[in-house]
Amino acid sequence: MSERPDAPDRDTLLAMFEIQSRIKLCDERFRSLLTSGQIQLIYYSPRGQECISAGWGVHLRPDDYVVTIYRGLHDHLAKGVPLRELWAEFLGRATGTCKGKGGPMHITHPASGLMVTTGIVGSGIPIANGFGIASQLDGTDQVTVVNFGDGASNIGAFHEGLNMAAVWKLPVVFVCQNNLYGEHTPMAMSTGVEFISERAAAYGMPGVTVNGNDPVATWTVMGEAIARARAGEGPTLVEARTYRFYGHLMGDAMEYMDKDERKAAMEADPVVLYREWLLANGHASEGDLAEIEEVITAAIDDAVEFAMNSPFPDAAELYTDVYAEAQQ
Amino acid sequence: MSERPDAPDRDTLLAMFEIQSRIKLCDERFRSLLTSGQIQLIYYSPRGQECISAGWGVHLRPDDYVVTIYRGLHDHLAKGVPLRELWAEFLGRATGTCKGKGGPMHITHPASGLMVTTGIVGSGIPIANGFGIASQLDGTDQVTVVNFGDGASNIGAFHEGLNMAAVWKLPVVFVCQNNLYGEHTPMAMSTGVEFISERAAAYGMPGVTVNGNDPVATWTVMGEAIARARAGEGPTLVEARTYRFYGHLMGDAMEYMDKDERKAAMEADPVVLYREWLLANGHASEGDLAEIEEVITAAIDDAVEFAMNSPFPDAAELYTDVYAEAQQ
Amino acid sequence: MTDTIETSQAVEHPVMPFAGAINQALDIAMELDPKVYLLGEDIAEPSGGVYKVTKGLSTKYGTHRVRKTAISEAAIIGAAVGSAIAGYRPVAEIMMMDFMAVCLDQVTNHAGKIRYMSGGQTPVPMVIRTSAGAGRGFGAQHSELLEAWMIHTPGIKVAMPSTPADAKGLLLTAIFDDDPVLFIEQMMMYWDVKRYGGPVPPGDYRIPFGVADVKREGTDVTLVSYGRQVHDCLATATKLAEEGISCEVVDLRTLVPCDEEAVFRSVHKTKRAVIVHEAVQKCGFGAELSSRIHEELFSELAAPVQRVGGANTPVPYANNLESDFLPQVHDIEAAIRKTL
Amino acid sequence: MTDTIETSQAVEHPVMPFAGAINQALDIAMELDPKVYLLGEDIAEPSGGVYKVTKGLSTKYGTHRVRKTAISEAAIIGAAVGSAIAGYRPVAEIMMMDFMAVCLDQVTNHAGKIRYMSGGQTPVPMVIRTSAGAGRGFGAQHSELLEAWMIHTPGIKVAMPSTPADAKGLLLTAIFDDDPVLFIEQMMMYWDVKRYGGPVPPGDYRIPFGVADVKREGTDVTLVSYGRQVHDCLATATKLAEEGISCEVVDLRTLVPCDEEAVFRSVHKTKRAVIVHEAVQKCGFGAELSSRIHEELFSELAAPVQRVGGANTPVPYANNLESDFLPQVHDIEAAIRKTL
Ligand SMILES: Cc1ncc(C[n+]2csc(CCOP(=O)(O)OP(=O)(O)O)c2C)c(N)n1
Ligand SMILES: Cc1ncc(C[n+]2csc(CCOP(=O)(O)OP(=O)(O)O)c2C)c(N)n1
Ligand SMILES: [Mg+2]
Ligand SMILES: [Mg+2]
Repeated sequence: MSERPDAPDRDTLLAMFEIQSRIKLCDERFRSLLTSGQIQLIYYSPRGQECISAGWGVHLRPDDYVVTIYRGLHDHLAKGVPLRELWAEFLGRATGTCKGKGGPMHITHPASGLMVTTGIVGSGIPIANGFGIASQLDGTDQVTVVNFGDGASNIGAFHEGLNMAAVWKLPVVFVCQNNLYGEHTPMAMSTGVEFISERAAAYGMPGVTVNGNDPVATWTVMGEAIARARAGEGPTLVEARTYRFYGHLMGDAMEYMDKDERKAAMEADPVVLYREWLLANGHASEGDLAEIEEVITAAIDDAVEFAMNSPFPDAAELYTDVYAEAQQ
Repeated sequence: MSERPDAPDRDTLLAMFEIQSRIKLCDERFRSLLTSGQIQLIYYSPRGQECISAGWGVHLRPDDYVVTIYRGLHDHLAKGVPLRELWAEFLGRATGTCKGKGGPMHITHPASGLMVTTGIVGSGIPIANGFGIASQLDGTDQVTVVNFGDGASNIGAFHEGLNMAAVWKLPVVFVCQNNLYGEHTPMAMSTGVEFISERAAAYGMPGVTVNGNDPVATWTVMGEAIARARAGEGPTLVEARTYRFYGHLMGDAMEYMDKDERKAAMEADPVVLYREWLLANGHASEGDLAEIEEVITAAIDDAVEFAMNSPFPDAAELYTDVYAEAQQ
Repeated sequence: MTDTIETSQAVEHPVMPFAGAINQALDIAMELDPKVYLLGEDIAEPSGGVYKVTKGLSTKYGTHRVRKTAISEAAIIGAAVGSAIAGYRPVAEIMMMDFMAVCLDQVTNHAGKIRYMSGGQTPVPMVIRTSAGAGRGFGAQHSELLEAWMIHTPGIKVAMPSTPADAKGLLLTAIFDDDPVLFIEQMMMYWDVKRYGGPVPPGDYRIPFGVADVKREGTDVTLVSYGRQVHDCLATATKLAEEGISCEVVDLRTLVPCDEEAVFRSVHKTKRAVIVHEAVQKCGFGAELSSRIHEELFSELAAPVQRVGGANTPVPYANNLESDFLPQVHDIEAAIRKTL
Repeated sequence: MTDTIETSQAVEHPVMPFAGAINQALDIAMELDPKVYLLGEDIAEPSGGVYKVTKGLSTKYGTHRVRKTAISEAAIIGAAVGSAIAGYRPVAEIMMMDFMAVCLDQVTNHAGKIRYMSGGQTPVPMVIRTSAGAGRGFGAQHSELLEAWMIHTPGIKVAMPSTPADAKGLLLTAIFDDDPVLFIEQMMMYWDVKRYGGPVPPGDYRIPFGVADVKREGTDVTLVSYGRQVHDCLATATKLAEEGISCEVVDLRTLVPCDEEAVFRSVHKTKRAVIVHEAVQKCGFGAELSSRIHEELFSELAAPVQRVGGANTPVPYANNLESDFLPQVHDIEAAIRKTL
């Protein structure tokens, strides 16, 4: 709980807190509405992984690109996808980011740089390279951050994507959010290495493992990787170690997870600890933080109401957006 | 040209020479018949890579499994695929290993343990694991050797296959025949590492690079990897460095290859150098080696005649072997 | 109803969920033959698969025979191919059918072609079990039916059962068949005993491939279907029976081989046919079947064969759109009326 | 012949090989728009692609715009998808169509669905060029035509030209189209000027998608085809003309969108149709088209629509078997006679 010489300035610290809290509070609202049966959807909770997205979130510019996965709520929020459209999309409404046609697994919001959310494990990685190629050809210093899990590091797309990025020195940061499980399988049962970051060497790429529950350390590592990419020095593989508090998806019995391990992880809730640390070290007063939380809560209230009161998509929408023109 | 303390016994040395010569002479015959227009087929010459297959060939038992690729003639011969059926298959005859239905890219001869030849880069690797699983479940000490190129190390199947083998400690030896090119692309332009063997660490697997043109060193490294697999200690990635004398396939203009590099490689023809070394160090007399070569030449004469005089497959064969039963 | 089904009901076999029948078939196959083993993501205990279809099996047979893998579909199918050639009968699970796209090379270029390319020397007796289908709000990448890809790929057999009994009987046949079989399980049916449960004969119960099952007899129009949509056809038949329209429902059960004779027999009687499947209609299996019926029975048909399939769109997320994407009773009804 | 072709022949454009026309289209597109770039295996100089189709382009436009990749098809298509969303118009090359199976996830689940899943926000304007086809002794894994997979996947357009002029005109349209386009080039046609060469209009010549071309007019039977098999249809038509049988040859040119109206128009006139394609007949595009013709023109047809496609087998290696696998003039002739 002591002060950190490596910590960023107060604004950044509070910006990270804001993102983390937004994720945490949004997640809590989703889970409570799901539990009470007020909404129904397939829900992959990102609870426990907030620090990671906040860690890259505060470094990115609006014109930087982010690619993520089905467990992507934290990444969506960290990149600034607006709450109303996000909630409406989760509930399949016409006012959602994707008019209700994509759903939670496919949130897309180019205006905030959230470019692709994919449901196919690992497949976002090669796509992220495409954004990197575009920035490289455009001669801009935009950066692409692509998020994926530990499990994704075992699929072919990971390998092909990292190799291509390394050979072409693409401005892409590969963020492996290692929550120690891929669905019901502990990482050690499926993966030949102990640290995913060790795999970077197979592509001549720098690889680093960071405690993804330590906001300051994560912020530092993400900052370095993003700066490298922005400077045209090529990609980095960042492995951020963390934990999924609520298993793979809502309703998961979690019988395959170690009870004590989970209990310990939840007791070391990184958002709660970070809040305490901010207070303990005088970066913010209880009032400051409570206000941030209140603003978020109000915004969530508003977003939920907006989404709930939004119409379902018009039946004709089934057939639009398949091709540029009307049906072929 | 001096004696090698690490060399195997004379029988093994001569067995390796026999395999190398068989490959070299077979290849020369193919190329001469192709050049003279007496036969026509897509031909991927393995010339230059003989030592590698000979290196594992002498260690394997008939009941060990081998998987290889379109550039596979050297591997087929090292595993003992008989010349007549091999030639007949290359010429698409009913008497071929596969009744003329597979062709050179798909030589299969279970009787000698040559299980799969694939034309899809990298795809033999996961299949090899299947043989390893079978041996593991059977409780035998059979070993599977799977061969592929440097280019194949960039495709997803390589990654997934090596990870699975490492996690399950499968009795598989992954032999990357690194001839420095994948089709028209030099390895350095496509691959993030300098040595393919460095990739083994990404799976917690031992990886070793050997000069694949040095028969003794290759024999040693293959022996260690095969022994490890046979002892149930798991897989190894062996990178054997070599060179393709005749480019990607017959007719290749090779304008993308460095002329001097190729000239130097051909001047250091590993089969020729090995022959000289055997003589210089008294492992065999000129007569011994000439006799081996003569026997092979006679066998090739016989195989070519057999193949040329064999009938094309019966028209009805188009429809057989699609399913276990007659057409569905 | 066919004899098989009647017989099984006559002795009142216990009603099981669809998933339970599959679990039972796997259990029996593993018991019968030590060469049968399973591999796939999350299939071992304690969870027994994300849909619990393989529950209990790793405890009973050990994790060497119920092998939990990394998320590496190409490695899974490749391993199945190699071990099948080596004499095993692997049953690989691809968690959802859309993921076939990441490993299709192993399925089509290898499992499907190796027997042929080897001149018959190396058969590939393996099963790929995969769950599939829309209706669960999973969106465009977790809802597809892609049997048409595999039907267009010679060398692969395809089964797609509609009832727990058929699932068990066909899966046991699939496992002991000497060719690669794609076995498609529509997820909506797994645990919904009320709508999709049914009696399942005990023991080593097998249903031969290539034998369609007339799930309802009728005289006015033939509904040809497979998988979950057979239930929609039956519902439509019940509805139209009130108006005096008599529908025969032919459940193909396996698509490769396909019991075309049974279809022709029925259409010969009714002179009218409607083909119903969940997959996108365009270039789906319905197209092949419709062509075959026209080719063989052109002069007998009272009306052109009609097709009812998924919309020509990716599967949308929003509930209302997803329903509209799927073929529904009212769509089948409309198609039938076109033939009358 | 259509106006387009007649016009182009009237002014006597230089005869080019099929591959040359594609090279020209790529060159023009890259010249016109800096957002067009190419990626694929071996496509850069000095070799300019294993079939020399991209010869000269990396020298002219630089290796940042003609990007030679590793053997990583999923990475190639994924990179194309991402950069297309970011505003580029990538043209990715998959060396042979059979290799689509290793990257199909990026093609179908991503390129094909992203526009839809994003509610129209992120179009994916990219082209996948791929060479395909049997007849070259390449065996089962290097000879397939798989257009049916993609036609069954909503969201992807499919073009398959039969002449150099069409290849050029359709490829330029494909590159500037706002959807992913699969562009299929039958390798047999690349450099065989004698059989497949033809005049090619200069400059920025474009042919709209969804407009079939009547390559020969006739009155007795309609042959519907695309790609190289159009030439077999024309040869058959010439042969049967000697007997006084008049065949109309409709070249679809694009399969998604498909100019069904043109087909219906022709069949309305001839009352008979034969569909010819190289892909395996079972569940091929011919099945869809045959169903569509029956559905729309049932009462007008004098005979059921016939299909001529590849055998229901993997592509065999032996020369004689490979010929038998392919649809040939005598197969087309036999199918035509069935309709007469
Ligand atoms: C190619 C593919 N295979 C399987 C799945 C099913 N699946 C969805 S999430 C998941 C686990 C992924 O684990 P990880 O990458 O660690 O991410 P996490 O869910 O832990 O965030 C699996 C197997 C899928 N979506 N895509
Ligand atoms: C998946 C796939 N992509 C592309 C090809 C085309 N291709 C055939 S061989 C080859 C080069 C392979 O290089 P390498 O692995 O080094 O083997 P080598 O030919 O040098 O022995 C390529 C790209 C293929 N057969 N399969
Ligand atoms: Mg995980
Ligand atoms: Mg090579």
